[in-house]
Amino acid sequence: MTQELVFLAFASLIAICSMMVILSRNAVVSAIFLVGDLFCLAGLYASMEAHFVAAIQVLVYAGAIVVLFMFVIMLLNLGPDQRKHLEVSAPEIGVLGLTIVGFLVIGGLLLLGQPTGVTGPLTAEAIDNAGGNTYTVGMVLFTKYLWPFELASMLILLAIIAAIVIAKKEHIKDGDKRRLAHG
Amino acid sequence: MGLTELIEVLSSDTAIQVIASIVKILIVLVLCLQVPPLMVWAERRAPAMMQRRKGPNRVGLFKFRLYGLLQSAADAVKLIFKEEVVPRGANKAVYHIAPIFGVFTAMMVACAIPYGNDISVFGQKVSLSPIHLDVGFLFIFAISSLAVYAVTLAGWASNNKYSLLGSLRASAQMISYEIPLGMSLIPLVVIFGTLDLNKMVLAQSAYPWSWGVVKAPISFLLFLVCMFAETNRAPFDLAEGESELVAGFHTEFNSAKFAAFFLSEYVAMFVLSCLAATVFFGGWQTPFIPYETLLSLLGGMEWLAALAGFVCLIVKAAFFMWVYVWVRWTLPRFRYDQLMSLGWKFMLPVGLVNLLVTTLVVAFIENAGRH
Amino acid sequence: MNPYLPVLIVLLLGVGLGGILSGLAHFVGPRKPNRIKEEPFECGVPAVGEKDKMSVKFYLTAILFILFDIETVFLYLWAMTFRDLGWFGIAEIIVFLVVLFGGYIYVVKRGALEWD
Amino acid sequence: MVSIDHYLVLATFMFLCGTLGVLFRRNLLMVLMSIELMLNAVNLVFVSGSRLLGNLDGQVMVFFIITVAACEAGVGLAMVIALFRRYGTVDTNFLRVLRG
Amino acid sequence: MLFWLILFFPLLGAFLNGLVLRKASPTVSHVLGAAALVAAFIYALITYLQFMGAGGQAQVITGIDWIDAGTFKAPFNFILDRLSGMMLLIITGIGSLIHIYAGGYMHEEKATYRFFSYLNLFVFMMLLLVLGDNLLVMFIGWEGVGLCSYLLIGYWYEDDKNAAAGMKAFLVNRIGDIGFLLGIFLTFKYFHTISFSQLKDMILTAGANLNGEQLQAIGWITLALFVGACGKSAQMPLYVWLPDAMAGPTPVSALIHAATMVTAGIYMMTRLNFLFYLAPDTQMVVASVGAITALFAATIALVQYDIKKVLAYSTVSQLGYMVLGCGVGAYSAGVFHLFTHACFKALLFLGAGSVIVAMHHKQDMREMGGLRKFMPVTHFVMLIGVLAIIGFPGLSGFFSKDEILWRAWTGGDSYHIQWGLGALAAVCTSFYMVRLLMLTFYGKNRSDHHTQEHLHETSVVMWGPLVVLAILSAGVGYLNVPHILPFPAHLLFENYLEPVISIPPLVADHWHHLHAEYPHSLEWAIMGVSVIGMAVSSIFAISMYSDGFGKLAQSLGSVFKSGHRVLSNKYYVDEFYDAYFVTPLRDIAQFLWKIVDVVIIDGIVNGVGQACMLIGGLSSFRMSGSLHRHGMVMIVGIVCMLSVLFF
Repeated sequence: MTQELVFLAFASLIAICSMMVILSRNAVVSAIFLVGDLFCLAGLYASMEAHFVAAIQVLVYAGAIVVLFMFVIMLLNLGPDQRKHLEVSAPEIGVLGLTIVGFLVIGGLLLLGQPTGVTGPLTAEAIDNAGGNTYTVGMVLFTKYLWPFELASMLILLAIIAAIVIAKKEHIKDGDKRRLAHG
Repeated sequence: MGLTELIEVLSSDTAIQVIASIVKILIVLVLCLQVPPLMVWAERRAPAMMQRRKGPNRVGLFKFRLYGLLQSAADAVKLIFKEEVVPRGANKAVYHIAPIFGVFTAMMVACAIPYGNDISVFGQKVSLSPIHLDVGFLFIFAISSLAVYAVTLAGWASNNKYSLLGSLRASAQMISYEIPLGMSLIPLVVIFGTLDLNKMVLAQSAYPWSWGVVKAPISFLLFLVCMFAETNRAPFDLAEGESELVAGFHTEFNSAKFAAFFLSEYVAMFVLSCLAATVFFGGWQTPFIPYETLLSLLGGMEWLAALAGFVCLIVKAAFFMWVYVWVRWTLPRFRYDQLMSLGWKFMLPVGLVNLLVTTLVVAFIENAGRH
Repeated sequence: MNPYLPVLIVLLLGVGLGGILSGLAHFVGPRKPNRIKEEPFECGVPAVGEKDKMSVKFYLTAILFILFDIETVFLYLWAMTFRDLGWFGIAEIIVFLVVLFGGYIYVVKRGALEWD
Repeated sequence: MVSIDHYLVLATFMFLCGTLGVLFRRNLLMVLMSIELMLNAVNLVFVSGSRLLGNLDGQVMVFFIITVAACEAGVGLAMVIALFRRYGTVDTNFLRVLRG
Repeated sequence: MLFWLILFFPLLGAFLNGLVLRKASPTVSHVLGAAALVAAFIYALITYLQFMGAGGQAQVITGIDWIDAGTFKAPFNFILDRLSGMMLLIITGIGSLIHIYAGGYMHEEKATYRFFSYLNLFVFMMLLLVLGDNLLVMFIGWEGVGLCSYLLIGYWYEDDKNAAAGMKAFLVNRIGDIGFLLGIFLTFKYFHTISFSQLKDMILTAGANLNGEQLQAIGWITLALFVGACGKSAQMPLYVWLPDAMAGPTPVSALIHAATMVTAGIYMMTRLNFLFYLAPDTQMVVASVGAITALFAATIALVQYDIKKVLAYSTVSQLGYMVLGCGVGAYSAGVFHLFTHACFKALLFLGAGSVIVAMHHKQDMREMGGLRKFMPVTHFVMLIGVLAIIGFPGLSGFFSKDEILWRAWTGGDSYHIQWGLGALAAVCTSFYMVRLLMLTFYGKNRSDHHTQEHLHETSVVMWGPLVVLAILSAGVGYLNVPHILPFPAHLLFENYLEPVISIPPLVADHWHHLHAEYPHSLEWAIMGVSVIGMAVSSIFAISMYSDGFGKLAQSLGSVFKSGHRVLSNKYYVDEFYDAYFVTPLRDIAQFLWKIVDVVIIDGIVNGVGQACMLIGGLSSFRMSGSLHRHGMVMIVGIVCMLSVLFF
């Protein structure tokens, strides 16, 4: 009962926030809704006993990645979108319809196909007995996922280098500005 | 529903826990609301003391002046009843939300501090930190990393370039020092092997030589510096830099909204002080008197022991609050480039090396102990 | 009782408190707006120029923050398990740190942390 | 009882929102945010799957996805900044370098 | 675990020298390179002692999975047994000495980081080759050492000749490698495994159950593998690269082209001895090739003037002995000769290097002479080296070479010819080695005035390793003393290798002579023949070259003018290859390049490209460049695909 209440509350919040993210005209407002979205997701994770992932979700996603978005929005200092409403052309309406229908179909199929309910050894109680969620996730990460873990460091290294190389170009030639493409 | 049934429902295990947690939360919230007035008072009296002047001492209740303690209360009332001026061109919605971010993050983190050892209420074990999670440590970091939104959004929403610059500076500073802050506490996790703050306090015991500050002194120093930087306090208060940026990100905020920022800043300071006390100075442990001894001295009354622990923690935290004030009136302000290079080029590598050295020492000691 | 219940309660109370503080003046304080009062505050000098574009340094700081933040998270996870992983775990994390430290050195060498 | 279907449907909805954002928002920043939405939908599936199947691999995957998302956001936003400097806009209506 | 450190240190040295310390001074790269090897040697020694202390049973060390595709498995597993343990010590031990020496030899070079990086990498690859538990890991090492050899031969690549020599070594080795690869493929096809330990178990336990097809396959497998060995170990007809490989720095010649890499073929055959025993026909081929190579190279060496060329041909000839040893089934004798040869040939090369340094990089013996006065230490160690290689009784070469010849003789009537060739080669060996010694160190000095002034003994960094090697060359022979000689312990080495050498029961009859008893008189006789031959030809050489090119030498040269010319031109083998293989191949390549590639293939490729451009240009009006249009098309595609998947 409580579980369902929690799920319904978070799910509806997530649904609303997700829609607001893509609907609000102002990027900052979108980002705020994204934070709300992430926070509610963390709540859902917590209700599924994934404590560590919930904490990371808030710490890294809401506390770092969206901050980066905020910084860029402020850096570029964009106003809200100028258009009053979305300009959608005829073929785009077709695609929109197709996409929505496609997702509805997929959603329906998901509801129809019952999962096989294979139950692995690590139930919530087993995890608590083994030393808590964080500890167990850590053990899995550092043993079974040893190579992906080390590769993650390479990925981060590359991202650092790429971000600096791309963003830190100081001089822009005038000629480049003239090549500004018009739609 | 009759009275007996109500009592029955209320005395069920879950109900006790829920009621207890609501009571705890309310206590902590009230406590937090007391922090800013007291600190404002301290921040006025302390420099007065240092500069051999009197400071505010007039406002009092009837004939009792209370060393001007009620000046803060008067300020608070004044702030609430002032007119609110929303600058033109501001993004209204965001302008109204920004202070909320500050307040709720500060409150939430304050609730995650263990204020005492577990006590029994009607046969139920009740933890004395309102929010008691296995991942308490990470919870504190996660929530406090949201505090940066208050600053960023406030600066952006005011439609004032100085505010925006101030908020960018402040948030860049906060996020920059979040890394060394985290880095400085990892050695403690390595040493105590837990992310649960109360377990960490228990592991430190009542004797100062087993406290975190003795086991990881470098961590403590790093943490101390980060404490100042994270709260934008002197000597790292250049995000407010009156002479260049008017007052930083909250230039355009006044009346109760300004009070909200005020509140959240001081609560954040309080929380960091509590965290320092908890992680490095034994938290609620009474120095030299182990909890069991204390309990037997007090005739087995757990709540008295808990109260003693609570007082100990508050005293320790108060010391750090005093350090905040002390440093503010002692050290000059940093330059922004100095601030950034201190954080990235000094604290971060030192934190890493500290972590590695601590790890190796712990590993060697434990290996030696095993054989 | 679910340990996250207090989190929800605090969240509600905190947001409520913030909301009250944020909205209080709206109801309690006087409201006499005028043009001059609503000008953005610039020390009495008329506002000049558009909003400046901010330095890209802020962005670089933020991206570095993200990446090192993740590193910290990995470290927390490792600090929890290091007793059971033993020397193997230490070797693992040292490799991880060495790689990231390479990135750090690149950042410093590239001058991305110079504020001048 | 909340079954995995609930989570899957919620995730599908999030993913749909993300997809629509990518397709119909003209602001590159919004496009990137929509991508974050899609990633989060996937994360939700992973966590609920991890709970259903009773192993932690799903949670570890989320961990890696967050790492990847961080890198993606960093590099993607750097590219947005570079584009903005070069063309003075982040509106995809005006960024049609690949035009035939 | 210590074992991994042995592999790790050379790799680390190569990495640091090659990638990190490119700007470091030569001293730094030398110290680093040598230190890596010494460390590896120490760990190898410890590992070896532990291994032998535990009884010396073969053990497989499990590494990481590499290829795991269906039934084909090639993990990075390593085998540590008596054979690879011994090779481990030779490689790291002699490698260390040569690394130390190389610092002195190369100290005038500027960019030695490259040199030491390659050298360290070579050692790593060699260790892979030796330690690998399956043919594929061995093949990696095999190719790796080939690569390092190529890089080091062409170390002074500014000179076209050196670069060409490197290329030649690489290309000739390719021919052998094709054989080796074929062998691997065939092995997997017929035995479904390429792991040495599994293969051995299979052959030895199920030996009797091998069907005819498999037995026949073994013949082809061993032949293919032997082609590989011919390439790497410079046997007829693929030996031509080795003499040219002397273009590289002398330490390289010593380490790669004398002591270690070229013995890879012998090592491989010994590792797979159970297969080779099953294929008597292949063994016959092996023995014949070995014997012919031994004599062939020895005759060429008789008339060379370049000091390193003489040593190069002598190496080819000695490798022929080892191959002969393997061919007659006496693997332990072959490996023992490998061991002693590694010692004395490294010594000879390094000594020659010392001479070359003193002579300001002149290698022609006609300009030397009388160096004994100037370089007493070098002279002394070279003397020991020469005595060892010619089989002077009591020194190492005597024991190892004699063992091979003895086994060849007792191999049965069919092997008597091989014995004869080998014995003749031994006679030649004594002649040209003594000739080398006489021309270099005795008689009058024939160098020009300038060189003469600067003649001096080289530094301790160089002669230190020489002394160590000299002691080894003199002493290691006593590890395998035959029964007939009075000595406290006989045939230690053969007993040591006993667990590695295993004759499958199926062919035990065929190889019975390996364990048969022979009259001592026969053994005395065979030994006597060698010693007398050696003595006679040595005395002959001394009398001919006691003072440079004396009258006797000149008159002999003019009498056998045509023979001398043929020998000086190395039997015109290079010219033969050039005319019948290289030129036609080049013509075909020219045809392929000019006609097939440029006209036909490029035409097709460019045509396709142009057609695409044309079609693209025609259809590009549909390309709006809009990100969203692209995204939409993608989504439509995904939705279609998912629908197909679901229904």
